[in-house]
Amino acid sequence: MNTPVNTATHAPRSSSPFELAQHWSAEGTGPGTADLTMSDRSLQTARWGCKGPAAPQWLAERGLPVPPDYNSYRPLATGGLVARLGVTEFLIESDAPTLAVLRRAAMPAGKVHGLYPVLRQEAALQLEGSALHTLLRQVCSVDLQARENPPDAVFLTTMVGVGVTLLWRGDALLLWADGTMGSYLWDTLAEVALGCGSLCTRPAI
Amino acid sequence: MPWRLLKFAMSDRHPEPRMFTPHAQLKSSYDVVIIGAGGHGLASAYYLARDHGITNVAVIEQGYIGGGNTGRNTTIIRSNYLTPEGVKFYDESVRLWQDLSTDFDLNLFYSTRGHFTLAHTDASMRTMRWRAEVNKHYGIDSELVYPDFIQKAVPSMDMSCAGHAPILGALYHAPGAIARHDAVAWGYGRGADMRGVEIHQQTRVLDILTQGGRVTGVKTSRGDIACGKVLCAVAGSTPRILKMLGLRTPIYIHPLQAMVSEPMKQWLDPILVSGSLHVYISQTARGELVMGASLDPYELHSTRSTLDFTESLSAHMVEMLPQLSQVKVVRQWAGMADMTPDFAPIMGKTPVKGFYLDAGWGTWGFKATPVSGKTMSYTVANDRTHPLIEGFAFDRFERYALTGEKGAASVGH
Amino acid sequence: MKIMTCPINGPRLISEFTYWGECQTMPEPADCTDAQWADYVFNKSGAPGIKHEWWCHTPSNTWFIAVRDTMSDVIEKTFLYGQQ
Amino acid sequence: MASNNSMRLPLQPGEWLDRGTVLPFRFEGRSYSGFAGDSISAALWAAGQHTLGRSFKYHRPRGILTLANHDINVMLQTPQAMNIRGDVQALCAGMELVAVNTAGGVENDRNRYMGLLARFLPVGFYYKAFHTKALFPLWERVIRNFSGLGQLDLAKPALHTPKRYDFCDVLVIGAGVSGLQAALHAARAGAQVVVVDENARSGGSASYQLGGNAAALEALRELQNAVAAEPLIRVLTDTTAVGYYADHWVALIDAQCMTKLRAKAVVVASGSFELPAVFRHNDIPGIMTGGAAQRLINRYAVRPMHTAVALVANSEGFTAVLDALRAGVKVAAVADMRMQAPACAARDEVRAAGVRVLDGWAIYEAHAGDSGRRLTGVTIAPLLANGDANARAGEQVACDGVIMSVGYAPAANLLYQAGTSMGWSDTVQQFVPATLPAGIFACGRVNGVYDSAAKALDGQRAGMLAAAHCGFASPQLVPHVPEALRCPSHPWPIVAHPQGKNFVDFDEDLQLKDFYNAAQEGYDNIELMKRYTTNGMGPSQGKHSNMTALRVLARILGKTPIEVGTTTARPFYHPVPISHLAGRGFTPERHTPMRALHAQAGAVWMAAGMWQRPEYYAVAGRSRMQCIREEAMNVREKVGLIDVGTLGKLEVIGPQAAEFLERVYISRYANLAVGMTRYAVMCDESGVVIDDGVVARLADQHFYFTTTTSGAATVYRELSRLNTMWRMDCGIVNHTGAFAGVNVAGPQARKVLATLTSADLDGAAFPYLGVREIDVAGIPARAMRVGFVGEWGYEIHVPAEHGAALWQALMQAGAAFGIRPFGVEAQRLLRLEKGHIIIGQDTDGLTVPREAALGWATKLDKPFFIGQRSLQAIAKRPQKQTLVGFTLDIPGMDTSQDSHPNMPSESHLVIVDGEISGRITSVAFSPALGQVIGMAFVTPGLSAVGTRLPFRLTSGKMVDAQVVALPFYDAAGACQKEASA
Repeated sequence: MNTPVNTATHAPRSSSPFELAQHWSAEGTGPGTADLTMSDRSLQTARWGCKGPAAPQWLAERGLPVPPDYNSYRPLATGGLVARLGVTEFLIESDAPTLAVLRRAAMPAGKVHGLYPVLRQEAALQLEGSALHTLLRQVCSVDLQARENPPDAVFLTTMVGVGVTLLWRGDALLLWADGTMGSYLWDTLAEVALGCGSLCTRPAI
Repeated sequence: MPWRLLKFAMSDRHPEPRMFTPHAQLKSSYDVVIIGAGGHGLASAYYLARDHGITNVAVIEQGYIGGGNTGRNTTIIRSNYLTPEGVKFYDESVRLWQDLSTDFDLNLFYSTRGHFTLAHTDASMRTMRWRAEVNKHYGIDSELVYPDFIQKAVPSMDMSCAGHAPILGALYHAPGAIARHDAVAWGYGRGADMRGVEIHQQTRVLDILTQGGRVTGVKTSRGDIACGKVLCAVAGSTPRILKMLGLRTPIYIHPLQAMVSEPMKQWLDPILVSGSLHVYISQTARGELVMGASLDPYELHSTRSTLDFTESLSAHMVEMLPQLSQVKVVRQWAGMADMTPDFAPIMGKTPVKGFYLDAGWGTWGFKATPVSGKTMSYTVANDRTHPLIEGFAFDRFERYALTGEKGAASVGH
Repeated sequence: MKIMTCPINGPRLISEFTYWGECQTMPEPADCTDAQWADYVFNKSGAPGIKHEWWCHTPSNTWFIAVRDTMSDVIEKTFLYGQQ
Repeated sequence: MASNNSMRLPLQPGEWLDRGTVLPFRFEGRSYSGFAGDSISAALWAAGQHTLGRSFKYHRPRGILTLANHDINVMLQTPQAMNIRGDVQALCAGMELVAVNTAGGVENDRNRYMGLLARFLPVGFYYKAFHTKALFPLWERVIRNFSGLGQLDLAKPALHTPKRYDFCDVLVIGAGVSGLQAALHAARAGAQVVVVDENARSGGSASYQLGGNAAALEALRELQNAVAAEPLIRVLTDTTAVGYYADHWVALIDAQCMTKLRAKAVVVASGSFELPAVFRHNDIPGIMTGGAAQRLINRYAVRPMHTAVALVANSEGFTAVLDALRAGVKVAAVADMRMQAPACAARDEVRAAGVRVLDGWAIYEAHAGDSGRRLTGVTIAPLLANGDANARAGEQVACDGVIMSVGYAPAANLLYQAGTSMGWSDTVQQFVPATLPAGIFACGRVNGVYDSAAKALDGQRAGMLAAAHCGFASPQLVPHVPEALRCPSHPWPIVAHPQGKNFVDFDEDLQLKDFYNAAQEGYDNIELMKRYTTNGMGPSQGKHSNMTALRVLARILGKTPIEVGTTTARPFYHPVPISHLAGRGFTPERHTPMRALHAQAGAVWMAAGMWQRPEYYAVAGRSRMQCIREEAMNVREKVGLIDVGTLGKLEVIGPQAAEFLERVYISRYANLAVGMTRYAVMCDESGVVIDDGVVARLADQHFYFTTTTSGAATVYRELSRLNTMWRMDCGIVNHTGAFAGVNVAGPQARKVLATLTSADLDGAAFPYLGVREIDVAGIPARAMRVGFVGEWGYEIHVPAEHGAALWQALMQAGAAFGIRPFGVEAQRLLRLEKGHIIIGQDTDGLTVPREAALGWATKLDKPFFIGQRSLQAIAKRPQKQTLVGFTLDIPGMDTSQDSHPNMPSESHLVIVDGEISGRITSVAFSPALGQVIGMAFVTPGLSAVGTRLPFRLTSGKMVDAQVVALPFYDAAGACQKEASA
């Protein structure tokens, strides 16, 4: 009873549950030349989360870099990251095996006092390009490029009516939103982006 | 050319007498003090004097006549409510409305335009049918209509609302009307003034004096007044006044905003309300479009304007009426709505003897102006609750006897 | 648009927040009268003033207390429940 | 007839024209041409066209008045747009313009006779007549036909313009000398600065008020270059700041879009409105303000008139006269309303030029020829001590134009909106900021500073302080701005006349006497006067009339302007197109991961809040209702599959998880066995039913529970708040979007699932109401034995990314068993057959559990739950209504049809003895039972089984139903659970 429910690597997965795929490269411009490139990362990296008063300590004990500040993140050597959402909630992107270990350690829910596993099924996007500033000015009320923003900041805000989690990785903006809003968000951002210049949409590589 | 206007042509001096007599100071005592010279307060004064022969009355107003919600609402008049008590009450109001211009010999521009409450979901279709059935039961001209009927009335409307909220039908209320809001207060004010009622503007109530749980007078910024009866009709200021008496009610204050366009040639006959899109619109005799939406989301005792109000209202308006894109908005404003949990007013006697309340008017007070004056003047004059307002009693909440009007006020206009 | 400062997420447009209402203290259900309970359930201190209110930053589901002047709309301070 | 350009001047030093680009256009059917850079009014004036519009009420000919962006004498219509303001609207090639609100054209407007009726139309005339009940509708139609300006193109499609957010440290509103200086000094302190100006170019009055001296432009050019060279400054011209909102949030409007700019400090350098003087016939085309004449000359290179009479009360007036002289205008006389005008260079220059200047004189009245369309001359007369003119001592002077320069009102709209309290300055005779809110600064004319050197200093001061407010180094030395020595505004720029027609408000055709009469009628309060006279209610919102009206009222009341006070200045400062406010309009939509599969299966979508759900699956040749009934029957007879992924899916985890649920739901959960589920109803504090769902206990400290689709977000938020307050040892997780969910139900459901899982589905191993975590088609799943639709069924939840795969697997596995997807409508029918309520349909905003037959679920003896105390109080009171089931036989009903004349609908009423005694909440024809079934709220007296319920249909026809026991279908529940259970 109570085996962990989560992304099991052996399980069949539909190409993209968020139906972003059907719009890929609809506009045809190549990533190199486009003013804006929008990538679907939803299925490219494994994702898991947890929250609760015990979460920071518990993650630290498992050797993960716990961002000391609320709403900040730390990159992982493996290329993933640990994002601290608010006070005691964490979003972790890493390779499937690493996450499987964490998941097993956390399950069954309630086993670790004060730790609550969170199934992460977000639509995950990546935005980059010269027109990104113009796009953001139309869809986000937070000044993501303000002088005073720390480089490792995580933003929880809304975009075109959808709650989003945002952070900068270099010049690229990473974005997570509820998967059931994925196709709306993708379509809407693509539409706005096209008004800002040429657009390339693609699966993340 | 009506003869009345000939007077102006004939005489070199302006023939009109003063509408409101100025009073240098307050008397030391009155039979009744009415707080608030808005439509409700002045209507109550008018009927107290006209129907009950009580003329030793002072109406105390902190600002100017009709300067509160009377002059800030979007002037919609209808009676297609949901509950029996609501329907009977507003129906009487509409009956009174239709004769006011003649009673006052003042044109209120009472204009019957027809009122559509659009339904975009089957849930709201159920509510509209419910209202229609209750209305018809009490003889109100009100029916559930379908898209073809609506499209005929407003050919330029996008029935799919940009594909976001297709219109499934509407509650159509043929007697739905609009009127010149300021003039209502002026008419009642002049009528009361002519019958000896004193209207004191720029006079602020500082305290209400009581003795042994009964009203004895009112302390104002222009001196104290002795009186045995006080009627409070101050809408957004109600909680502030009640606090003086230590009375608690469920009334909470949220701003209600509206905006008006530049004048244009007439094209919109009926009044349109959409519950789901939270918008309503009508065209005035001057040709302006008056538009409103639902309440602001949090408590505020101020009439400040917000930009996001005009943004969401405009976005929804354009979905319904695409041609509005090119229309320009000249002005936005706000009023303070005194809301209740069951979307019905709180009227009549209170735990304090001699203190009568006419409040909880939220977004539906304008249309009730005449009947509130009628029923409150009766209640004050006889110290007996008028039958039409028994359902709106002060103590209904502690009795868990709320009225079921909530369903009718998807967007309360 | 008005700015509300979430104790965790910082200053944001007030449209990112959900207003709940004034903080109330619940009377002990067992030893209060029906009328006292109804007063708690329905009645409000509706007069303008400086009030402690529940607000939620919706994107992050962060509940906190805002001390706000309901006349001037000036937000004096915000803090997490229990931290003041 | 082609137009000349008779009034066009040779190249002017500061002109805005691109003479290389000629723009042909048409006005009222006649051809004209102008240059790129012309405004519409300027181009028409250059062509000698003087009647540019007709007034609102009397349809009097109108020309150029102020040319300052609020001049609504000229409101135009093109096939594309209405209410175009000709004064500053840039001319475009091929424009097809007509004046608004005329009958038969601007030259011979058939409505001009309205002017003759003026005597019959006193202030507030429409309150005074037309209201005989029988006749009003007729009058109203007449009035409605007269009213209104432009014609709205009803066929015009929606325009979707983007909206932008922007940010800066210091926003400067107004790019005149003081504004540019402010920007420069804020930027030099390190601030990021945005400067906006509604005009096509920066410079403000310095760019046209030249006093005949082109060299005056050099200083401005230097300033403009310095600003352009400053990297921290962005200058946005053709951009209007239309509204100030809380926390320095300012709406900027340009031709393309709205920008919502957040600043840390705002400098208001918005200048002033020049006010027309009030005298008889002051609206005849050719009579214009000094600013208008100077804009014509120095911006558009247009000679305003051939011969002018100037009416002045300030030195600005003399600069206008000098500009006019340089433009070749003959100035017949200058009437200076001041008794002793202070010395001033421009004035001396005018005298030196041999122009006749009369101190203490004014224009008494203007004279028109050509049926009011052309100014022929004015009568000037000496002023008496009381401000009236001594007409008898007057003389007539021929002229075709008048230059009025008698005073200004501050363009303080945004200052008022920001909450500035204004004071009155006798020195400059205008309102000036007394107390500015934090972060708001004012400079230049709006601050009462008129002399150019002082304006520059005032701008520097404001810019430095604004930067300091943003946290940049406080300036060592803030310049001192010298006190004003002269008064730019006349305290009484008004000349009474027995015959009136001396206009105060040009928008609304309001004459001086209207204000006296309004006051006489008792409207002697600035707000009442506005509302009664409609002063300031026109398109320009009183920008050229409010101050004059206030002066009139002050004189009537014997008060000072500050005592009289102003009306509230609200947004917008300038009209804003709804397209700009609306922007794109974002409407978020939610879809489950099975979206594409539903579409393939022919789903007809319905909105459920933000969600899009399949209402039913269309089948060729079948009506909507047939499809729904067949989907339902397929569940009863074989097996169906429905997407329930929109349900709220929450978890509560921790030692106090069970206790938490007991406090928020009305039933018990502490005693719920691990591996079992239980129905859950939620009430609010007043005991009203607000949500329901199913609670599943996955482990001792781990509960998984569902909420209604519409309730998910609010329930999660409120539970989070409660736990923040209660501090219980448990955590809540919202998995609504993270899990996909389906319900596979029907006699064959178990067989279908068996083919996909190794789990033991035997009734003993996996009993009714049980929950198990099993693999389905290799996907880890949470499966619940539920009975919502009344058949053997499993609700299966899997991570969203596997949702589509799960659906496909079940459809494939089910094919052999005749599986069909079913939609929301079929589910509503099936649950009705089982007598299950839907919150919000079978309950309303006041329903308490006992009324909705949920008394059994309510455990009033629990220690505590939300709503419990209220329900205890309510329990002592008589019940108002009860939800009952009913059946209704309609002989010979054609079930292939969606409806039947005798078929009642939801919300039809129960009428007993002429009283409303109930209401239908749900009703449908049940194919399984072959009759109409439903639920209704009825008064308790009607609730007994067997009671006759008379329903009134929309048609008024009465039909009788019978109260029956619930559920309608399979009362024993034999279909949904093993016999043993």
